[in-house]
Amino acid sequence: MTDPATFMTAPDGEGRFGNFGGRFVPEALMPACVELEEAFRSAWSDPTFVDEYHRVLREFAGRPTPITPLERLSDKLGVQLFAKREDLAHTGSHKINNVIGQTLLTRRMGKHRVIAETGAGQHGVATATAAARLGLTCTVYMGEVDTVRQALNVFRMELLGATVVPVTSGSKTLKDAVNEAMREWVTCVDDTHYCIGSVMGPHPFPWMVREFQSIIGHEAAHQMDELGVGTPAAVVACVGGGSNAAGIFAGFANTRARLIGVEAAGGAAVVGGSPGVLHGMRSLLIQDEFGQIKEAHSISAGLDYPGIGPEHAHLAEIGRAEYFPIGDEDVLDALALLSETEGIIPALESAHAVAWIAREAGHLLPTGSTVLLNLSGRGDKDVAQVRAMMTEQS
Amino acid sequence: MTDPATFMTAPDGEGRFGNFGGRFVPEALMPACVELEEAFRSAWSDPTFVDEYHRVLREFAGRPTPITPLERLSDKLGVQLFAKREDLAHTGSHKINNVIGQTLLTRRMGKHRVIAETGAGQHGVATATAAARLGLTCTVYMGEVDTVRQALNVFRMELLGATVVPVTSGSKTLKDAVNEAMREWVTCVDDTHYCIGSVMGPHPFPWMVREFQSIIGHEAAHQMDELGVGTPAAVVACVGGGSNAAGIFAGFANTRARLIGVEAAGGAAVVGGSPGVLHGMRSLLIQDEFGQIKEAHSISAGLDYPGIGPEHAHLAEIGRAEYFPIGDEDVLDALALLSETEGIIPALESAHAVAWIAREAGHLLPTGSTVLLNLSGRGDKDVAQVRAMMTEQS
Amino acid sequence: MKVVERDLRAIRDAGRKVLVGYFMGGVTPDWTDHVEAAILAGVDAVEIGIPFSDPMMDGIVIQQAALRALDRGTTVDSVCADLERLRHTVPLLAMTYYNVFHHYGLERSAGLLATSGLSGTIVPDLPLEEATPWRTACDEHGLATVFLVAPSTTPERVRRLAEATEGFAYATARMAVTGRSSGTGDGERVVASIRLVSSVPTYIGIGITTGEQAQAAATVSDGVIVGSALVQVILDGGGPRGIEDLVRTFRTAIDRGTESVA
Amino acid sequence: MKVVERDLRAIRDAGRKVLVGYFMGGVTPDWTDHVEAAILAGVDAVEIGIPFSDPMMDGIVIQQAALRALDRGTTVDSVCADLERLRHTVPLLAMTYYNVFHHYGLERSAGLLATSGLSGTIVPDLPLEEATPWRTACDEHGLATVFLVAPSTTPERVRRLAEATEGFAYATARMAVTGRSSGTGDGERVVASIRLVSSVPTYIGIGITTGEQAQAAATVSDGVIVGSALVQVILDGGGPRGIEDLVRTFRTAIDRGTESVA
Ligand SMILES: Cc1ncc(COP(=O)(O)O)c(C=O)c1O
Ligand SMILES: Cc1ncc(COP(=O)(O)O)c(C=O)c1O
Repeated sequence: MTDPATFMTAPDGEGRFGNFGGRFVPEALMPACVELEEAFRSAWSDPTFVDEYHRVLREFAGRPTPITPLERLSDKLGVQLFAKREDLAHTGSHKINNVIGQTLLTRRMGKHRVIAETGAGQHGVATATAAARLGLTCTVYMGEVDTVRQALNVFRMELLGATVVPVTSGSKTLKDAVNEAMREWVTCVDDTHYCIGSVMGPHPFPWMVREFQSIIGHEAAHQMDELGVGTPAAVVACVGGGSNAAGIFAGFANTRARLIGVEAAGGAAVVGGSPGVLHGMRSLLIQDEFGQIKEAHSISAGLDYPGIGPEHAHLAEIGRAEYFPIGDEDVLDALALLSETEGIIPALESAHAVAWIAREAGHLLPTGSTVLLNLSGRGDKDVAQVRAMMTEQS
Repeated sequence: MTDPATFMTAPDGEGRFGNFGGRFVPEALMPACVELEEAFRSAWSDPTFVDEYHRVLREFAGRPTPITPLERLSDKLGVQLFAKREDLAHTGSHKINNVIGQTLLTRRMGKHRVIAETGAGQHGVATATAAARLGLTCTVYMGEVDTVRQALNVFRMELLGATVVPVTSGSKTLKDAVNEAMREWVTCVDDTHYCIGSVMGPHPFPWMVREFQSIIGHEAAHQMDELGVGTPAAVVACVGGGSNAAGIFAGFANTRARLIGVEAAGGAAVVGGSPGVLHGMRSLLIQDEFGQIKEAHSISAGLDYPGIGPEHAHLAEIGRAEYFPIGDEDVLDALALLSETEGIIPALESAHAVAWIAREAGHLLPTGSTVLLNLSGRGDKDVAQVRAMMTEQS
Repeated sequence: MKVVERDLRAIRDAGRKVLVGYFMGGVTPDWTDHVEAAILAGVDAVEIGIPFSDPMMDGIVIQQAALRALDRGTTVDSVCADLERLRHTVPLLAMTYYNVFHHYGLERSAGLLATSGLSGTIVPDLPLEEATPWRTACDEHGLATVFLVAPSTTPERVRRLAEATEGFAYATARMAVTGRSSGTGDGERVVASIRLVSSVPTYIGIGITTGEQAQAAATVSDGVIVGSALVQVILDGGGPRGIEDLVRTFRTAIDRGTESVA
Repeated sequence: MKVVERDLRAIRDAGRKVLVGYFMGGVTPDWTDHVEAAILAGVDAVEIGIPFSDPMMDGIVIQQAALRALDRGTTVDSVCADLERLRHTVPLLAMTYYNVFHHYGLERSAGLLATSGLSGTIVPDLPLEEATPWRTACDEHGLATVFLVAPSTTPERVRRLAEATEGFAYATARMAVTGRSSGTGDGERVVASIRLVSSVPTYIGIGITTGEQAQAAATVSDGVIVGSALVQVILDGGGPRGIEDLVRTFRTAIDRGTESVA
């Protein structure tokens, strides 16, 4: 391991985090990616922009989100557990942090429209929300299968003034929605920004999204100090594309905290994947022996992504962060556990992190150690699904 | 109007706000009401209790909730509009403020169980949440009709470890759930606290719940100052039982702000009701010519209550607050308006307040005046219903 | 001391236990026939329920009766009008929730009740602290106001309630609404607490559903109040005959109890 | 200069416009018959698609063809094996997405392609900045790497792309993926920008679906690339005969254009 002060800095000139990242996009999109990178660099070093980003997070999105000491669950598990409450952010997850940054940047670039991909709809709803606030036109690409499964989220986006386009290509789910959004972006890149929903895609997206999400980690580090706890022994977050994990890791990358990413077993790009190129980036992907991308399968739509952000691939490779899979069967139990001991119904995504903590307390997480859980979202969106599954089980 | 410094103080020794309030309960419950009043007085003047109440609101419930300047809607309506964001509080509405206070009080009284009534389920979910956090046993009474209409909220409460009891008496809706909770309370008052969900019921509930909700108004007054806006010309809140309205009014009662309560037209106890005695209080009620209580009918389950808290009846009588009805037909439009102009999907309840503002901007609300909207809750819980209604309409 | 109390004290003085029966006004077209049957079979006083939409102190049986009565269009006026055809020799007390009188007008309600032959009222959601306006109206028309004493009532409140109650003190046997559970519960203790501070006749109610329970309760008090058990017979279509039979069972039971003690 | 570019320059020098046809490897069992038919009917070069699960630069037609090919179990190996039975006289270029080669191994991929008779590659999601490892592998095996130039490409990038591309420069006529819209769009402008800085043969592709469009595009460039229009024929079950007919239409159109200019 290298000197701790060097983790999670900006990527290199090619947008690489070690061996991962880069910019694998059609020539038609290269100028837009370059323009975006420049715009982001300029905005992110402009106090006016940064101040407005923070003001909107505070006044509109409800930041800072609190850290909740999970007292009863701590007693039960024998570790000292704290939750960073992204479930309390506007629209119900950390996704809002990123879209506020990107929509402000869109306006700054003089563009008046955003497009986005969405799986279950969380990022789509967040994008539609941030777009509505600024009066930007918004189109969301969503796999046809998901538009049916998540009809209420489709309606939510429509209420927010967005147009939802069902994607009928490929497996008709999230990864195809990304493909389709990219295809669309090619046609309208002049006046439209593609608001990617996680730390993925071509440079500068993985870096930019991490920067917009790092507010989570910076707040959390400060709050843990204020609580008198200081640096936790471990920081645990679920990983789909990896934006909530990257966001909270950013606050602790240069401390002694262990950084733990929890993947869905059916979409575990670190544990079960291999290097590959998809959606504009070189990263770890689940693919078959011929390099065809596999569909991810998880109980939680938000983790149903066959890849992981390139910076995570890098952090895994250098050993700064560790990644573990959690199977669907443990997720429901974890969701119920947090609900009944703490009065917080987590998103199925976040419940993966809870499940890992519940399993590893007393093992990989030594008894008595302090653990910071990133509670990336609330479970309201999942309650109907959980009910159906629990009814089936019993 | 009397000296402004005298509004919204504690009720008199009989628990009256002017001609309203009191304690109309069976003898069996009198000792519990007296005990509760004493416990509340003692707790509320005990810095240890008050500090813990504030700590839990901060660390668990996400307070302070922000005030969002609604810039685009302001432009549209010609008034300067601000929203107090109770929709960002844990569980999605202001209801959490009250239940945190009452569950802490329950523990302080040495009781280990709470019961609650609920209509659509918001207060039930909030109570189950706060109970889970403290490890209190929780039983929620819910009209059978509502358990069917709001099956997901029933499941949510169950996830949180609560038992939901369908109430089959009377109209099988909210007011019957209150009756049933009272009936049950009689049988278990020794070890059980009845956690009422609004500023209603026998003394000390209307006062106590207002006190627990007044955090909304106190925060808001401070935040409006911080924003450099100061006292708004009007403070607007929807009114079911009246707890969110009482909470925000409390911060502005002794200012020049107009206090506006917006009732559902189908449950307008101030405009369409008359004095009566129900659920332990003397207040304004919707009743027929023989004093039989009528069922309220509103698009929003949270406003489906045939009465109003006694302090509101008093504020209406002395003219310190004004109450207006809004019909169902205007509520859907208001919900869509706030969603698409500001990226905030309000609860149907809160959309009543939005609808009134949209209607009265330029009329009762002079152009250019500052208006503070209490956004009591988020609309996620209502999206399925709204979708069905909008589909029907079109 | 109002007439009704004098009468009820007299019964006690005669060594007889009092049986009070509860009937819901307007529950059937011929509801007064049930009351007559009960009087015939030996009740010493009758509570006449006036239905209310939200009967907070009542369990399922009386709730159903109230709903049925309301569906039939029953009002204070109609109950009082029906009472005109009731031949009765025992005191009648109106039992309902406060809003009914509050809405009708306190003064007007008391007047109507008095002229309709009622001699008192029981209003379970009107505690002592809130009762002054109603008691004033009742006083004006010679109506007694009966208060309930619960197992949870503190000694200090027992004293005030026993002092305030007129006609009799209603000792609730259990912490429960009507018709929920059965048995004499804490009745004996409640009665004892009242007797400690007052000589007012004290009857046990709430939960008395069988002759044995009635007998047990009567043994430790001045009488018993039977409600849901009677109303259930009517809801089941039992008719005046069913009421007569059931009342006789209770009557016999409490009289036997008295004899065995005597 | 690699062989393929010398050949293509020679065609231009001969005053003839180049027609490039795209075919999806493995889309049908007899897919090479379509390629042969196209060659017979006059294409000057062929792009051989190797199917990828996530074809980011392709519209619905080529997506469907890729899906069909994948369902049939098509792989780099199978496409190359099929090519053994293809009698061809014109250059073949592999077209696919980078992950296919990345996963198979760059060195291994380039070697296989070269031994299978391919003379170059087009990888639309591999921009110049990321291409070095692949170009190195291709160089080793004599494969040309073709780059695309888009309407959005800046002059400075046009220069670098024109310098780097081998065989020809692929001028995309519009800001769109394959098979989306039709017409020559910005093709002329893109070609002009390339010609400003390079003498590399420059063909217009993306959106050429009719003979007229092909003729117009060929007039302002060195040739045209036709993809979705041909693939659609195969998806519709058109067979080698259908391909032959359509290729002849394009051939005639661009040749006529040349004559009319000459
Ligand atoms: C609540 C929640 N957590 C986590 C994720 C996964 O995304 P990421 O890994 O980018 O944080 C999602 C995606 O929708 C989500 O909604
Ligand atoms: C969001 C919301 N607002 C308002 C109300 C009405 O209650 P109150 O008038 O007590 O604020 C409810 C009740 O469920 C609610 O859920």
